[in-house]
Amino acid sequence: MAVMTYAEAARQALRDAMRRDPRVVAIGEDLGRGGVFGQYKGLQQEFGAHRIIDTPISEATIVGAAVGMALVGHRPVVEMRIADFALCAADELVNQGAKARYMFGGQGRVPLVVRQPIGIWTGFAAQHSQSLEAWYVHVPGFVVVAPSTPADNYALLSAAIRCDDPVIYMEHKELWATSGDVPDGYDAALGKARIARPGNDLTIVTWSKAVHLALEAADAAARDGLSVEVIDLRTLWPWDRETVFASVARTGRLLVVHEAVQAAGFGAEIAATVAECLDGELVAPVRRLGAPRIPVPYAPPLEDAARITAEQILAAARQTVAATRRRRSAAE
Amino acid sequence: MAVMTYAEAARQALRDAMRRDPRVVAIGEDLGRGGVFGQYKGLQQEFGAHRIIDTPISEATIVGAAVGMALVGHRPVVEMRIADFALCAADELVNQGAKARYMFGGQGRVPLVVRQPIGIWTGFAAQHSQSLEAWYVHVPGFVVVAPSTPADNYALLSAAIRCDDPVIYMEHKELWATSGDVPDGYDAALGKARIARPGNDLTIVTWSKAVHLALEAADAAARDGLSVEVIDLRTLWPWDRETVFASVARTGRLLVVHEAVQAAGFGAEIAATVAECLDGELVAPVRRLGAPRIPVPYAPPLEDAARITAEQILAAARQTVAATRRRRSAAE
Amino acid sequence: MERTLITTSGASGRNDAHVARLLELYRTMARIRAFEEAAEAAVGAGLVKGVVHLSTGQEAVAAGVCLNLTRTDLITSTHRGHGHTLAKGADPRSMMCELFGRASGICGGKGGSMHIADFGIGMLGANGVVAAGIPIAVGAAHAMKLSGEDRIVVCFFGDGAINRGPFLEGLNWAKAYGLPVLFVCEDNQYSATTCTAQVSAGAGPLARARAIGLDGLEVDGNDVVAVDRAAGELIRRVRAGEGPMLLHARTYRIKGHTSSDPGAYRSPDELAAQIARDPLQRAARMLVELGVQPDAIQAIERAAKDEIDAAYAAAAAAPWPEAMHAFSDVQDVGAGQWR
Amino acid sequence: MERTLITTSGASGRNDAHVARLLELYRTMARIRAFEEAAEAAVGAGLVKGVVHLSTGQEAVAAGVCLNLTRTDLITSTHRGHGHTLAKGADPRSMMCELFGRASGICGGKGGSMHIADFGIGMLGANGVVAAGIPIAVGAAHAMKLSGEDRIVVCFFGDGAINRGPFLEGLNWAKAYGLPVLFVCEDNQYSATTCTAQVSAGAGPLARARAIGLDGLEVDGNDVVAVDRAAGELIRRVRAGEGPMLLHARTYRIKGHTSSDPGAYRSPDELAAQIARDPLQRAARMLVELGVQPDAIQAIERAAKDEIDAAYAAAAAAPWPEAMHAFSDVQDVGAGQWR
Ligand SMILES: Cc1ncc(C[n+]2csc(CCOP(=O)(O)OP(=O)(O)O)c2C)c(N)n1
Ligand SMILES: Cc1ncc(C[n+]2csc(CCOP(=O)(O)OP(=O)(O)O)c2C)c(N)n1
Ligand SMILES: [Mg+2]
Ligand SMILES: [Mg+2]
Repeated sequence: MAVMTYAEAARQALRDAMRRDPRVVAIGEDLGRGGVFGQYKGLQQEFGAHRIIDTPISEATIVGAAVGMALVGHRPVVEMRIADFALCAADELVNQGAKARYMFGGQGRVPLVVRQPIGIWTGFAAQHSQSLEAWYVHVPGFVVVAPSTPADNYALLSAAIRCDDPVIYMEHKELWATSGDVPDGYDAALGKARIARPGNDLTIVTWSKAVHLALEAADAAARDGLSVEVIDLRTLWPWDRETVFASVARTGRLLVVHEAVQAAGFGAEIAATVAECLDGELVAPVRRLGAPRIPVPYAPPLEDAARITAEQILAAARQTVAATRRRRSAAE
Repeated sequence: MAVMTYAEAARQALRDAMRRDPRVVAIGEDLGRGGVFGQYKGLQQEFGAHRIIDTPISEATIVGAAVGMALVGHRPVVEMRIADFALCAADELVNQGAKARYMFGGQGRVPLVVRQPIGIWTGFAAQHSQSLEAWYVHVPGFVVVAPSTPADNYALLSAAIRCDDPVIYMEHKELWATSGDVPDGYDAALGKARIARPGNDLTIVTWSKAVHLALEAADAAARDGLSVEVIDLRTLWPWDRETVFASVARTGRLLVVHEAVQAAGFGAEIAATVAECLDGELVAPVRRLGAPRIPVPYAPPLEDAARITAEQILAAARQTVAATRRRRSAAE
Repeated sequence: MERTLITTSGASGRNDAHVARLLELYRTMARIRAFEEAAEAAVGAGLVKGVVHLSTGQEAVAAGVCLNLTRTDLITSTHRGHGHTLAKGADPRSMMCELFGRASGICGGKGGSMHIADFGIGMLGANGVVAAGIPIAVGAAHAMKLSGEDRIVVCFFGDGAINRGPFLEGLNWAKAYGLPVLFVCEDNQYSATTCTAQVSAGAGPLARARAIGLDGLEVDGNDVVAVDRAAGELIRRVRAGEGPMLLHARTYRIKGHTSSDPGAYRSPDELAAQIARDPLQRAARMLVELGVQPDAIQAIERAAKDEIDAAYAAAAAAPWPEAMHAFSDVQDVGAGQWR
Repeated sequence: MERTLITTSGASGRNDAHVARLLELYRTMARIRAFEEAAEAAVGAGLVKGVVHLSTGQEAVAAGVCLNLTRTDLITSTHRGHGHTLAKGADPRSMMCELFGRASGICGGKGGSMHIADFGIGMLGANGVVAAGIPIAVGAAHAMKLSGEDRIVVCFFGDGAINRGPFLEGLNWAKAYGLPVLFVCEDNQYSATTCTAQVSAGAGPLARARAIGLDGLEVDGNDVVAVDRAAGELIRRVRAGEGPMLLHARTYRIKGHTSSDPGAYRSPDELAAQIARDPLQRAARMLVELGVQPDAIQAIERAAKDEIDAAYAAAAAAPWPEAMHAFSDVQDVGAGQWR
């Protein structure tokens, strides 16, 4: 293909899916005008208003109706506009979409993609900036995806639309305009991580926009002679233990980085799992870096306090490597 | 006071608070008839329908209206009936209740208690059995409480109603009928854990109904000469690091147990924090035991697969103690 | 607002088709009644562990509406869904097995009473969340319209559900897109232990629907012939592409909210008056007036009872699901990763 | 349904009180207009980093409603809330500082345009979630009723909000408990880039309100005298304990949905026709007809502009908040435990 933006890649993925499969429809507010971030531009012109469906401001019914469509064989792609608004549809997502197949003993499937743009986007404040991926990982039934590059946004959105499970698909608002190569035939499977940068001394596991910050930090670390491996997890559930474990077994050190609030964030799951399963391979304690537990404030100097930065990642990486593990024996 | 059930203790706490403070009101469905679990029995008779408010089935507005009441100085106690139904009010809880004070620069306070009965209750299946405490811990602004005994239900509900922050208050459906002593003057502060059973070889951190299972497991372990300390966390945010850290520093071993789905459950937060901060004190890897990532099924033999049991806790405790820590040196 | 409460005028026409139809309606009601009584007994006997919401007394709504549907039409239901499911054509044995939590249950024992579904006969699920079936029904109807199928959707919900947001959103959505869905508000006057009128403002579901541009009818929901007629009329219009409609059926639940609720918040007088309106007795009287022999009516009841007794016995004897089935049908991607 | 669209009949009475009131309304509108233009300029100049929703063209609704409120009455607002906030009595300088994200902002820079609140004058918050102010307003009104205060609540929301669940739930709640709240649907015909009529079924907000038992009025929302009169009438009734009411004000937003939206989905003809209905120009014409000198009108405009220019200058010069303030006012229990 070509160099394209994250938004264009997503648009292309949806377009290709809609051309391939007439059961794919997109549902959300203002899609006909291209969507808030241009990620639907031109699609209503191509597919018509019956397949690129402009809706009332009715998040609960956008999701609930999509569950109904999915149960009878359609493949809806739902746009939540901003992840925070998906809270208006939490029952429909969690109690209906995620559980329908199971409760009904496998009689129905819910091949639904719920796009929830996450993340801080300068000046959008507390009700438009949340990253709630950990919530959806905690809910049985969901696949949870958070791509960081145009190529992955193309490949993973394509895979999500093909997937017969409900997928929570979280694009990052500050990535829409980033661009990158989307190679012809590029593919990415749900559940597979990507080694964004190989390294030997420390494994950083991260996803979404934080991948780019981690890469920046890794570059800076390299200048100090510190070799950092950056794993872009891409799919948060199921997460790619194999890739993460293999990396940590090699580097002996793990730092998990995410933009979401650290407390009860998904980083805790990875850190706890690695601490439990790979204890013998670790040469330093596992470590996490996520946002402080504050709502996202508006003013730039305040907002900065809610962001994680490449500098913080670098500092955490250095501290992880510096940490020597004091050993206490069982007999002590 | 006296021996009373978990439901009676809660009712007494609310009654005492309402007698003390005319700004306290309770809002929810069917409260006038005593509530689904009898936890409001007799209160409408004492305080009238204007203070024990029977509502339409409008969860979003039950919570949203309570936020409005709180912002102008009332102290609403909201009943969600079953934690799963609170998903119908997720926007009102998370985007409004938890953030209002912050977004408005401290102009308003939201002294709101949201009661969300959690947990598996035989035969109630996927839409009436969730334990979503991890979600609320992840949201800045909330205090999160999950009492395990009548005494704590009395003391902590009292404290929650006195608290000026929004409190997510999670009672367990299978505890309502349990009884215990509520000593006169018994007090419990938000944010303070309780050592439910002292021990030396292993620390179990747990809360809500799982406390009782852990105590059962600890008793069984004691018969094998294994001394298990059981910490009832009680408040999940802010959680009592001091008590947990002191215990783990002594025992060298941590097992976190909860009924909620293990993946991205709150146990991950505790395990990850301990692994990160107390690595040098640990003689065994941190360990978690939570439910498998499946919706709660209906039939008893299936439902059992979604429960954690005293046997599983005992097995996990034994394995934790048996685990020797293989040490890899940084130089390896 | 013009008055649209439809009632039958009694034994107006003696034609055979009418009798045959009423017999069919009666048979369905008798099967539902027998099912509910058996379910109640099973709870009492400790054979059903979960919560069960009985539709005893509300049979005419399910029967009268569903007789107007084809097998491929779709319905969504509520926590009080046994009647709708049976009337739509589900097998009572699979349903009873589900209540008993057995492997042969229609959902393999995973759902129980509140989550019974039977996709084979277009029953897209009971629901444990009040009003949650509304958007699902609307979405299914949206899909029917998109794919040009002539199947329609019937969406059942209670009087309490009209105070939840999805009622507004779903009706608006259905009307905005002109979808083939009939909303049926099964108004039994109560939302759990609360008299709905105390917390429900305005003139009711039909007025609310009209404000959103939907047409509809109000009907005596204990008069099965009236329900059949009103539903038939609305379903004909929905099928003809006139868009969504709403049927407000006034009925009453004779039992408590759940199988463990004695319903003591209703006065004995109120209950007695309502029992006198029992839809089965009324239909039986009509049948007699139409010349049907009491024997024939009793035979229907006996057949229904026999069928349900057999379902009960089969359920009681049926094997439990294997624990491992708790781990199937969660999701395909990541299956096996339980922790 | 009877026709309730109220319009002023032009220069009907020349009395001084009327002129004085219209001058007051005009002053409020002029201040809102000046504020919105300054906010727009500030976005253009890169001084405001967040999203800003301008109410340019909708000033008559805010002015006409709020002039009927006392300082202790309460309001809730929306993402498009500058006008309501100013009309209720907030200080434009603190508001502008908030838009600029400065420490002296009314929320200390934590909220921005979408979360402006001023509890001191009864403004309980703008809201970034459509319709989310409705339950909050209803709850505040419930509290007023419980404590026997005579303060009332006005709840502003857009035409798009009537398709979200809280609209139904909130109106039903307010009516069921007889609460002192006036719902004001500020209908500018658009929900972001979507023409609301395309996705909104039925006869509109007033019909929906009536179906829930609320009374109300529909008004030309660009005619400030008509808004004042209609709101005054409804507020009088709400204050008298007649329960909740709804005012449907038809207006138009002259600018795009956000400060970065050119609004190109509206035809130039449509826009021109609407600009001709500009509420300030119409009010100015009325004032002239009532004998007010053009000079006096211009003086009001100049004073408004001066006041807002000063607010702008002050905001541009104001210090940023210290980063540590990001950590205050989260919660008391657990304060300091950030990770
Ligand atoms: C969102 C939600 N809130 C509360 C409940 C608890 N609940 C179950 S049934 C019921 C009453 C429903 O009343 P109605 O809709 O009239 O149906 P009915 O039970 O009378 O058939 C309630 C409150 C629920 N299941 N879902
Ligand atoms: C629940 C929710 N969904 C979507 C949005 C995004 N959004 C912000 S304003 C708006 C349009 C609102 O239209 P209307 O209510 O008519 O108010 P107006 O903007 O016209 O003043 C939308 C869709 C939101 N803020 N909240
Ligand atoms: Mg009912
Ligand atoms: Mg609008």
